[in-house]
Amino acid sequence: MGERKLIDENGLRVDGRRPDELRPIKMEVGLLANADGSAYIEQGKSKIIVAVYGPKEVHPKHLGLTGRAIIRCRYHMAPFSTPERKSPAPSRREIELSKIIREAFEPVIFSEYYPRSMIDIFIEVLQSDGGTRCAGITAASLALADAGIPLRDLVAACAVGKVDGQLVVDLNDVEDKEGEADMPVAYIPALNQISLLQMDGQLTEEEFAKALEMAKEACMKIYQLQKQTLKQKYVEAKEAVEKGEEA
Amino acid sequence: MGERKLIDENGLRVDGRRPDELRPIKMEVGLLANADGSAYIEQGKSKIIVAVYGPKEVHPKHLGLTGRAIIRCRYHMAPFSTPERKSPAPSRREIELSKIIREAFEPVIFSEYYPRSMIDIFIEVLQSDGGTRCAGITAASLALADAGIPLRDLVAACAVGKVDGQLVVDLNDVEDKEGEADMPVAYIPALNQISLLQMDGQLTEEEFAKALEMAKEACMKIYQLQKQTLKQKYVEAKEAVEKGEEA
Amino acid sequence: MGERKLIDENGLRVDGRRPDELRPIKMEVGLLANADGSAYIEQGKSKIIVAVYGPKEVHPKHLGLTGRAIIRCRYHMAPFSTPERKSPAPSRREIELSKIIREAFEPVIFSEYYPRSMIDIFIEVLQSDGGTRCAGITAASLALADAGIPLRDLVAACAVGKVDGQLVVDLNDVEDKEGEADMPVAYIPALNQISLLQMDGQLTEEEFAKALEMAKEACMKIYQLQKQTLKQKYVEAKEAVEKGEEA
Amino acid sequence: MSITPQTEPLTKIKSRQMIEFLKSGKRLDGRTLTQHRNVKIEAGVIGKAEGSAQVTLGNTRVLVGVKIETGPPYSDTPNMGVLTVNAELLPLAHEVFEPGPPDENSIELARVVDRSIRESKALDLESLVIIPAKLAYVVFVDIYILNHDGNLFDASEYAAISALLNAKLPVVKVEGEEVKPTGEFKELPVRECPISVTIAKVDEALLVDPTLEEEVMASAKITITTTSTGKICAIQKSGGGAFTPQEILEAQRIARSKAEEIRSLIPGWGGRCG
Amino acid sequence: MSITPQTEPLTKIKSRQMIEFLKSGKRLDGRTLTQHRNVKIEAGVIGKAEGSAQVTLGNTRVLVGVKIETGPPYSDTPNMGVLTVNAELLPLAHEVFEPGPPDENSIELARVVDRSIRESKALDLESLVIIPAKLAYVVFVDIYILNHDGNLFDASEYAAISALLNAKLPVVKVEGEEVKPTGEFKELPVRECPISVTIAKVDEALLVDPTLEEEVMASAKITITTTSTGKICAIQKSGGGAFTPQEILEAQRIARSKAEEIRSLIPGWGGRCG
Amino acid sequence: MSITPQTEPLTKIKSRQMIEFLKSGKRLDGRTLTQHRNVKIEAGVIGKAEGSAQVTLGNTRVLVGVKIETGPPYSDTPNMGVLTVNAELLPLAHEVFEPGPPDENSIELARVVDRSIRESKALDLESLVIIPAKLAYVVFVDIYILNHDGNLFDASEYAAISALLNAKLPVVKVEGEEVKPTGEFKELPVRECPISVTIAKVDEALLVDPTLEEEVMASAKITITTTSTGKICAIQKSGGGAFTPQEILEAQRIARSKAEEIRSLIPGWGGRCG
Repeated sequence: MGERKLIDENGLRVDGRRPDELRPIKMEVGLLANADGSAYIEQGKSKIIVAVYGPKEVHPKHLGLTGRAIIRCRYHMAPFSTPERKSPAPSRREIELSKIIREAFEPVIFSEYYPRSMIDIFIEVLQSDGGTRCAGITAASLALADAGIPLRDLVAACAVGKVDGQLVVDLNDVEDKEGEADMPVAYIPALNQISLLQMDGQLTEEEFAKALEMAKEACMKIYQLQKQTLKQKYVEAKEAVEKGEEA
Repeated sequence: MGERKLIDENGLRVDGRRPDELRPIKMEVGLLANADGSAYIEQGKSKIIVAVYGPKEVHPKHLGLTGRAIIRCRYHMAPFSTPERKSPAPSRREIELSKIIREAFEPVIFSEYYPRSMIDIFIEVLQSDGGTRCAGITAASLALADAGIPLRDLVAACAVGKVDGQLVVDLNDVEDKEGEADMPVAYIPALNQISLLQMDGQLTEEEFAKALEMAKEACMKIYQLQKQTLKQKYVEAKEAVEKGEEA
Repeated sequence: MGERKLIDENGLRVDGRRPDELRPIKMEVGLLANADGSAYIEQGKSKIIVAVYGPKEVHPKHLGLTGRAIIRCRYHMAPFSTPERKSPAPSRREIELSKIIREAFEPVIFSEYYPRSMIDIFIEVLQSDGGTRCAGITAASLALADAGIPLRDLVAACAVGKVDGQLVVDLNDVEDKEGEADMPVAYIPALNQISLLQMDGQLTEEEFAKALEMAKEACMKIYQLQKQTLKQKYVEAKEAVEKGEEA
Repeated sequence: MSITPQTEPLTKIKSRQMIEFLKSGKRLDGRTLTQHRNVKIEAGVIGKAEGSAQVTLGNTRVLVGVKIETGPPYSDTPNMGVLTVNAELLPLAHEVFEPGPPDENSIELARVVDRSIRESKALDLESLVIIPAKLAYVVFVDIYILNHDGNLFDASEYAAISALLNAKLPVVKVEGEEVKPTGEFKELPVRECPISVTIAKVDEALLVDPTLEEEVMASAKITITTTSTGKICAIQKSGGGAFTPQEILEAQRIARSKAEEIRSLIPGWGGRCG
Repeated sequence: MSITPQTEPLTKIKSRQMIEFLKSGKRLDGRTLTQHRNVKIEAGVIGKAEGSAQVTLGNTRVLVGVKIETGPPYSDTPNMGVLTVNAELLPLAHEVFEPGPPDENSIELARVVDRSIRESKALDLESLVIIPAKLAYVVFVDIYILNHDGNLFDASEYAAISALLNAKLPVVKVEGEEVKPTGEFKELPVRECPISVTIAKVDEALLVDPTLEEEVMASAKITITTTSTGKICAIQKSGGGAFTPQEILEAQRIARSKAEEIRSLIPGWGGRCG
Repeated sequence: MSITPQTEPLTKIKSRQMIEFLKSGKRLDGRTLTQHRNVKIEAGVIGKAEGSAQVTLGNTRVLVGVKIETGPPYSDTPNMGVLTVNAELLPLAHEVFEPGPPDENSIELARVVDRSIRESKALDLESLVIIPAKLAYVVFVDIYILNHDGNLFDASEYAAISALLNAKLPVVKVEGEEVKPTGEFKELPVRECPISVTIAKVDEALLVDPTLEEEVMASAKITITTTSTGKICAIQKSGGGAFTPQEILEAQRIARSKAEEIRSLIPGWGGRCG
């Protein structure tokens, strides 16, 4: 679509990245006082905060399920997160993404441990610069872990796309809008399974296979960062406890 | 209102009908697999499909009535059924018609047989060319019968109106919009009762009495078609069973 | 804001009142047949009708509170009450005022006498000319008393404001819109407490203290009228009973 | 979706009593079958609205306000003003009315009143266009139910036509793209005085102007609107019962004669039509 | 907010039977794993709509109507017509569907069909602008689910593309500020025929065109849309399970080959592309 | 309709403890009665918004974003820009907050902040009109509550004024009927720095900047906003209790002096007024 060149003569992208290079990522957990678990992610200029509440009793009770916890998920964009102000009422896009993000977590949460309960995942996009559903999933995994919800594994997510005929990972907003294809993927490393997959644009069979491979690799890098963040948090917490005991 | 002549020199209407002539009518029952009963009607260019579900338990329970089944009814027009696209959200007109159509069926359904239950009637106008509330009632009667709901009788419905100063039955869209009066009537032959009656436009006392008589006659013709359709269905079903037994 | 002079050379206001003078007030109780209590007030050109229902059982039951009655309150403006037609859907202003009016009554109603019950206060502004939240509170007190709801005291309400640099009571619409400050106050004489207080515009510390004093005095005048109205009603009721006994 | 309503029935004693009374042609409140309750109509009660009227039919109390603004005409009637009728079943009026957006009952009420006015051509909409396809008067008729004791259709219709007859049209002038009020007013062009009469069927009897108790007992109601020249211009059967054709013809005769009585009470109509 | 749905599970007998059948490569209705149900497509069923088509996939039945109007283009695409896809899960179609505004399931359905059309560039939106930034054709695709027996995504997509291929564009002329229909019609510029194929995963098996019973048993579904030139233009994984990368590649191969079959059934496509 | 809320009370032990502490002039978190919690204000946290600021008051955390667009002015203020304040009590922030349209609490919050800004004339709306009656700047102030531990009114007000002071106005030029961004920015005309101070009444004591636990125990709250010149420009009493006139005068004195302290922490105000 776009007439702008998205890959330069050195094979670098508009923000100077190589095709398989992620944007700078910053992760933080446990920053919200009320939530049972919380996390914050900055991926490029995208900024997302996530809170998890639960497991807790379902109200009203008849909405609960006898054999498992229900998961509730909301993906929501702040009115000031986008170039034009976004109405705070949920758009059709936000409603669809809330559904597929919830579905991306269904396979990893041990929901069968908590019958008649519910687990809430609230994802708020504070600044949007492409890839927010994936970054939201990445952060929500951290928030679930921070809440102590038993998980089969973390979910790591990243998009792969095609710009100027070339496959690239972790598209920013310009690449998403002006590129030729965008394919968000959520991956569960321990299960070797993909729990979210969407695509728009156009890819050949060969490109698709390669894109899937690249997405997996990008997700694995993000997965390492997730684990590192949780470990760091654990170390900090342990140090705080020990410091407390010393005092 | 209209300046177009709606009755020609031979006393025939815009579509060539005599004043007391119905449009061609096609009826079908049992065409939807999930519904407990269903019917389809084409009356002129109007096309309507109806499904009936029930009697079934009311959810949530406190909405049920102790002495009878509740009837729920929705008259709804497809967005593509009208010259200008209609929003799928129910209009004030659809809300009013849903109410008076439900009320047209209250006297014929043996609702006292099914306490704490509900019976759903869903009428979808797929193409609209006038007379859809009446044709909807005619088809809904068939769907109720197809669902095996005990009825005091079928309800047959037809409008009478006035165009170019003359009383005519079963108005099409042009006659409805440009005519001088429109009076939809739902009639229950076995009870000799009228369970829906509306009117707009202007009629003298004499015209009104005559219109009521014409409506009754038109409804009786439709009633014959309804009974024929149900009988045909019964024969087909019987043949199918016998054929099955032979095989 | 306004360029119009709101106080003339004789110190009189646009409608000829002195700064501390209330508009003509007319009160009536018990005018609605279905409500448990009702009242009507005209204060200047503002006309408001109030109905009270309850105490009655809460539906659905789980919304009730174990230790007290809940109070429900709606402040609503008729579409024809304002210069431009107002949509009947509640505006943000009406939602806020419903809340603070409810809160103005919480301290006077002996809600602890009626656990799991609710008391409804419905305020309808039929014609608006300023001061409707205060006049609505004044009338709602009468309607509560008329319904026989046990009260610690009546609530009397009146605004004080600043026009042309001068503090005045009971602003009409022009004074409210073109004046420099508006401060509605609801006062409970028996408790010497203020249960509603809002302010917009600008006041110095001294003006504020004086305004509060003026508001209290204006409320006391309204309180006398409220008591007089209830007494009159009681006398009328007694006379009606006695007359009935004589007959 | 319309759902069979939950209605609190009358006590057995009361319903038996009503039936017995009806057998001897009487009603619980002493009226004959074809008698209206006391009708009181006051026009101009809301001075700041362009038009208004309050009607009481016994304990039923309805206020109608008319507001007149300017706006674009509907695209399918570019040469006509716009009439919008809305009804609010206020929680003030009965404990079963809950606040919220209009439900099927208030929508039906508004549409029945709308059809009475529109089909009788009471309001001369053609004269309310200012610039064809661009600008027209928009007449809002807002029905406010203050106390509900039955027969809301008729009380609202009487209040609506009275409020329209009472209404002043703010004269505007158009300068370039702007519409400005001149500060002058003229009469709203009301050419007819449609009168609806509602008749309920209780145990074979046809009752004019039913109370709420009678409506609860009724199997069905029929509302028939006639013009000053005796034409029928709107009918609405409502409620979950049915009428024989004979009953409908009888109801029509009753409605026609009662409408004459009521029409003489409408303030402003006498002078207007004379 | 999305909430884990309450789904009525199959009976134990039925689910055991389905699994056993699948182990020998068969399905309860006798199909092979990659076989579609009987596909029937009728175009032009709603003569008054600009375009229409009805699709049945076994007992699943979907009607799509296309309406074409004129209106302003979106401000970020001033040189393009407007495509709007909407889906109604009618209460007629299944007893779990309740009337009301679109829920997440109907929104997802509409958006999946929308992406198939949009991303394949099936509709030449650039040719549907009348006056850039001011006036364009607005193409409404309304999906009406009449009976739900599984695989609504595909049935809707086949009906949508068939209805677009069937649609006539009403030619308008612009005079001054007014848009007038000329009464003439031309073909809607449809340049591609995207075909989606949905594959459900039940106990390790990949099933094409799942019935509702199979969807209830499935851990997840994937819908893959391909163009006539063999490009993938849209994918949607849905449902609360997951696929291995190998399963996804396999599903993609199946979808690609099945799409060819289905495309040959789309009325109006053969002539269009030839 | 407003309904008495269901509030989870504090445990008996905790409430007894709070009361005892208050008797000796102390609070559970160690503060004096008139002491704020730790106040932290960061401006410019959302670089893509025209203005933004995050405020923490202890554990209460609020983010405000300012977006500036162009649109028509209100018809009754044709010579003024438009200010719109909206608040979202995000489900993220407390488990009692449910997703959905704004309820009375978020509407009250938004309106209280709106009045602080509007009545102090902080934003020079007259300078934000582009073409009178046609085009003006529309300033959206969106309040996003991230964690709720009491005193949302003040945290939101501090974040709102800080975000406005932080905001850049995108300069536009008008060519014929089109509005085009020039790509340049200037300072948003903010002329005042209103500061609200909320005081809760718990068992006769007046507490500045209440925590959520203190709010639950409080009979009522009062929020008083003052300008940099010491004028009172907005008051809101909220909660189901009442104040004596003496308490209100006392609260007003406290609010006035605490506002000075807070105003010195507002980023961008010092330079602006100097």
